[in-house]
Amino acid sequence: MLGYRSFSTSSVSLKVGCAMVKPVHHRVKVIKKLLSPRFPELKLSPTDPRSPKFRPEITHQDRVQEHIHNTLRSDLMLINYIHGEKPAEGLKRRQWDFTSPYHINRPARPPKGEKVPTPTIMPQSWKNVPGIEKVVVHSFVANCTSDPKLNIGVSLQLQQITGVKPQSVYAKTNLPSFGLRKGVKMGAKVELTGRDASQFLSTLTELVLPRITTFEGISNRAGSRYGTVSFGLKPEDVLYFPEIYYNQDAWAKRFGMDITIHTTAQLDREARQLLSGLGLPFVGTEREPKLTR
Amino acid sequence: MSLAKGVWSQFSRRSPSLGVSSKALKTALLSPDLPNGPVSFKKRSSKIQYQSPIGMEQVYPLAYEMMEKRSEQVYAKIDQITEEINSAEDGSDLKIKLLAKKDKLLADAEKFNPEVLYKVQFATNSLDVTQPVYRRALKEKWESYAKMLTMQRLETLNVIPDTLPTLEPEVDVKIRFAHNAIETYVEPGKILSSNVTSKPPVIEITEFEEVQHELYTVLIVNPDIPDIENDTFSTTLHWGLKDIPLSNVDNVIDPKKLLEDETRELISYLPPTPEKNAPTNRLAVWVFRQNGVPLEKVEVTREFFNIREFVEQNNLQAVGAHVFRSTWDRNVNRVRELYGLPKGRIFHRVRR
Amino acid sequence: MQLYSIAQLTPRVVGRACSALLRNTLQVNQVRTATKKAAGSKTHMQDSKGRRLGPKKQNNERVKVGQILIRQRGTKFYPGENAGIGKDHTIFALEPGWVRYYLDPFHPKRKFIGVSLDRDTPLPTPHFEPRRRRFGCVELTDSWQASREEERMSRKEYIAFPEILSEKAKRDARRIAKADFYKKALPEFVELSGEELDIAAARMVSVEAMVRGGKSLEDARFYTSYNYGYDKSLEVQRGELSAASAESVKAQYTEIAEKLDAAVVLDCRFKLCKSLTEAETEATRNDILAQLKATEQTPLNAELKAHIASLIDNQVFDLSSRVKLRRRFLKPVASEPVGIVQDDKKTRAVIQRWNYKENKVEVIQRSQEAFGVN
Amino acid sequence: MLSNVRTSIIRQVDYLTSGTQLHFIRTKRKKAGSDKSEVRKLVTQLSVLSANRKQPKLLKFSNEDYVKHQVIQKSWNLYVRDKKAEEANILQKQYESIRAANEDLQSVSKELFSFANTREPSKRFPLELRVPTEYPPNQIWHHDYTPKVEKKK
Repeated sequence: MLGYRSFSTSSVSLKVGCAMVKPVHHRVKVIKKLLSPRFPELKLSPTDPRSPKFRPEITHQDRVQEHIHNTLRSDLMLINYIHGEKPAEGLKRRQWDFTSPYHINRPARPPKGEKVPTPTIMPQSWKNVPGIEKVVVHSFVANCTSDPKLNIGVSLQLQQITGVKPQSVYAKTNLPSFGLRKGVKMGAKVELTGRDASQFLSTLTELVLPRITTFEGISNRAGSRYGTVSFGLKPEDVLYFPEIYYNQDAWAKRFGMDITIHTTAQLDREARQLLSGLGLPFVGTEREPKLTR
Repeated sequence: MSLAKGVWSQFSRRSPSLGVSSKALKTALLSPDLPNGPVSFKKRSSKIQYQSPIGMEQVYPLAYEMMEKRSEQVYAKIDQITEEINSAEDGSDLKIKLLAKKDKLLADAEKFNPEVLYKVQFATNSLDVTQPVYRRALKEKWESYAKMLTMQRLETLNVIPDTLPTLEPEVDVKIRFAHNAIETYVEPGKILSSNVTSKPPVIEITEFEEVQHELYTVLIVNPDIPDIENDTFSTTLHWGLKDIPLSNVDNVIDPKKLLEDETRELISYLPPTPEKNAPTNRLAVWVFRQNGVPLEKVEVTREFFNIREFVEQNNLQAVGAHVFRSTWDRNVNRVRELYGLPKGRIFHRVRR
Repeated sequence: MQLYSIAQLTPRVVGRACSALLRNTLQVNQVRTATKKAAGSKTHMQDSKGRRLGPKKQNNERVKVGQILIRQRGTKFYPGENAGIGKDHTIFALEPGWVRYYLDPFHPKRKFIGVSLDRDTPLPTPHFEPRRRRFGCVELTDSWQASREEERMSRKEYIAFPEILSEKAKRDARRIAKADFYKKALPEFVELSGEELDIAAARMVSVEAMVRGGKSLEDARFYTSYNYGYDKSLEVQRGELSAASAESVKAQYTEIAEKLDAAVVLDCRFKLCKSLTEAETEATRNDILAQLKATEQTPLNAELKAHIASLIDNQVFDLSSRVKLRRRFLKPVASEPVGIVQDDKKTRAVIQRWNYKENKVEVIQRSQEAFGVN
Repeated sequence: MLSNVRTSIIRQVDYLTSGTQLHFIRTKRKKAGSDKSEVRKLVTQLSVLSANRKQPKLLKFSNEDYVKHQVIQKSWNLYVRDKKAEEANILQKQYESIRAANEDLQSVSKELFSFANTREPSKRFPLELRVPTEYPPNQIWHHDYTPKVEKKK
């Protein structure tokens, strides 16, 4: 406990020795915030336009989402429908059998041959048709170790392209040979959801990717196995974003970015199918995951 | 141009209290824009300067139409339920369930009627409590403040284990001392001057469900009367009322109501007269619902009153409570004289 | 020379600056601050004396107020019922009684030390039972001591007391003056004998105070009667009055009250007025409205303004209708068609006003009559 | 001794990098205000990033408009909910019908059934499928469009 400084001697004697929550005798939940007369505007719900947290969100039509819902979803369900398919059980953590009293509170063992459990893949039905969850755009700049000012440029570039305020990313590991220390700012990222994500995806498919001469398609092998697809853009490719392209003088220094598209698909195969419907091309051979049904 | 064309414009089967009475306000709420500026603004200049949010004029008629249509559907459902209620047996479980469902639907049907919304938020003084939608609004308001405040005070002042073990509040209890020239509602837990409390209070009991002729018992008990023999405290009954008939509209227990029938007073009012240097007295106001059973041949003692035993014997259901406090002041002696009470004891300033 | 200025920066900043310099493989001027590490010291063989910790009272032991139950580092035990905790986590008794070491189901991981007021009662007290409390105060039996204690005031009260007394005196004087006023004024409206007049005046004082406090006139009348009746029944309770005479006094009061209420009312500005029937009210109202409308076309002057104001301040109008009438008949500027701009420069008056629609200042020229100035 | 100019630049850079690193390089002494362009640029960039300036004004509603807003908001929520339910309903119906069709097929022809239920590897939507855009091209429809036919090797 921190001692606090004061001139009064009584404050020392008033210092409490312990904190105790007294059990109450009723079942009414008392929200102290609502009883206090202070900050009346903070008691309002964020959906209330009088609240400072209110943001008018639905301002435009979301063409990408509409396309997914009107055109893609029913096709996706019908393409992936296999009659009489059974759920493919994922690997789960192994529980102890409690033959010994020491098993109580012992953490469960990881699945056999794996470190982390894998999800159970359910057969396609009308309830689990994939959709876009979010898009993460991430720029890691290695030169930030020597020139920390670059962080500002990276953030600004992401903000200009996506229209969303970026967060900084920090070095996770300590690599003294590269001059990298843990906790140093190394770039920025943005998480796009809803209309921002749709806007970004349509810019990407309509304006940026078609103009990259070297781009053949997203690798069919890129992905997290469970419905997340990612690919990268080089600094010279970033030029084709209209926000950069029409103001090239201001963007002497450009930064590459990694784009990760999170979908609600259960497998990468389904995620790629969904994204192909949005105009993203894929190349290479696709690996089929081994599932035991 | 008025938007109301469906149910919300018809007052033949709906209560007129579901609409606003002011013509200007009605025009403002039922037009796509504000033809004469906002009615709620007083100054002419602010009326002229004000601009509605962009696009509201186009969207609002659509929204209104949609909500009105939904309300129509709910009213159709209500008609169906009313028929079922008519065919159901009186007092059966089914009928009670259906009546509750009907109340809920009636509130749902009107909740997003702009006229009702306006009244609920900006004209709270004159809500018609016979309408389920207004009762629900009052309940939400009570739950968001007064209920929590009362329960917090009952708990922190230890009223709950000291008088009755617990409370599941269902009604809003408000008190005021109306015999004074200036009166306000007493905030739970407030310390009042003994002058203010020298005559009985007026108690308002707000039920949020539909209540026709329910009977109520009210007890004001003080668990802080010194019991010197046992070196502890005893409970005194300051006021007892029984068989008070109340409804949603007629919900005040005041002298007018008590003078109607003198037998309703179980025991006459005794004002709090704390003694000097004794701890502050808490006066807990307990409200019980009798569930339609009148109390007969009830005898109470003022001193050493056991409220738990009384409640158990008479099968009372505690539905609400309030608390105010009283401490010794220069007016106590006068109040004691007024009631012919002996002079209060004076205790040593230091507690041993 | 250059080193000096760097040394003025804080050591932390210098350290960071130096590490940055090292990485950039530029020429670095190393900064050395004036520090000298002190000689090493012996770190073993350190032990303090025993702090005499531990329980000082056992279970079921008798304790007095303030006695220490346990000395501890941290809260190995928590203070239970009738026990307090100090800043060094010492637990002590707050009431005399018997020490109990116990567990509380609401805090399953904590151990408690409490003081039970009885030899046999266990702790903790069941959750929904009333708390067991000791009164502990001693009555002052000596009358001199008791009266001294009763008169004793807190510093705050002592300072405020003269002001309270003077305020009370003023308030009483005001009440008496009010009663005197009513004693003089009431005979104009209602015939009352001397004793009846006193009662009526007292009633009017109370009614006026209540109406000013925010009650309606009906409520104020009711509660005034109620207070009177209540006081009388208290007199009966005290034995100062017999029940029968109390009834007769009450009946007499009711009679006076009815007579009074039928004769007088207080208007919205708390002015004493004659009570009118509905027909009379309606007639007066129509009459005044007709008079007011007659003045509408005439240009205002000071005399007419006073006349209109006196017409409006009538008991038949409530506060809001008075405001409305004032707005209508006592306009500071007459409505536009009256008193259009005149060429005669002597009688012309010019005002500037803000046009909210066009966001600019308008200059308006009107005859002086339009402003009620003559 | 360091000039005032240089220390001021140090402080600014330190502030810009929010204290993570300080760049302190000894260079030739320059005249005051000569090389501030980069710092100025950084300050501009930071000001663009700051949320403070982009905070929109609080909307001010009159009571009537506030009520109208509530009605609009509620009706919009209901509209979205209905739309979702409708879409789910359509999907469910499609699912039910494909299931029933497969049941039939299974009883009619095992071969066709197994053919219908083998998963096509790397099944994709055609690249010609476009998302409808806000600003469609001048030529909306390619009337002479013929899909590419892969040549057999």
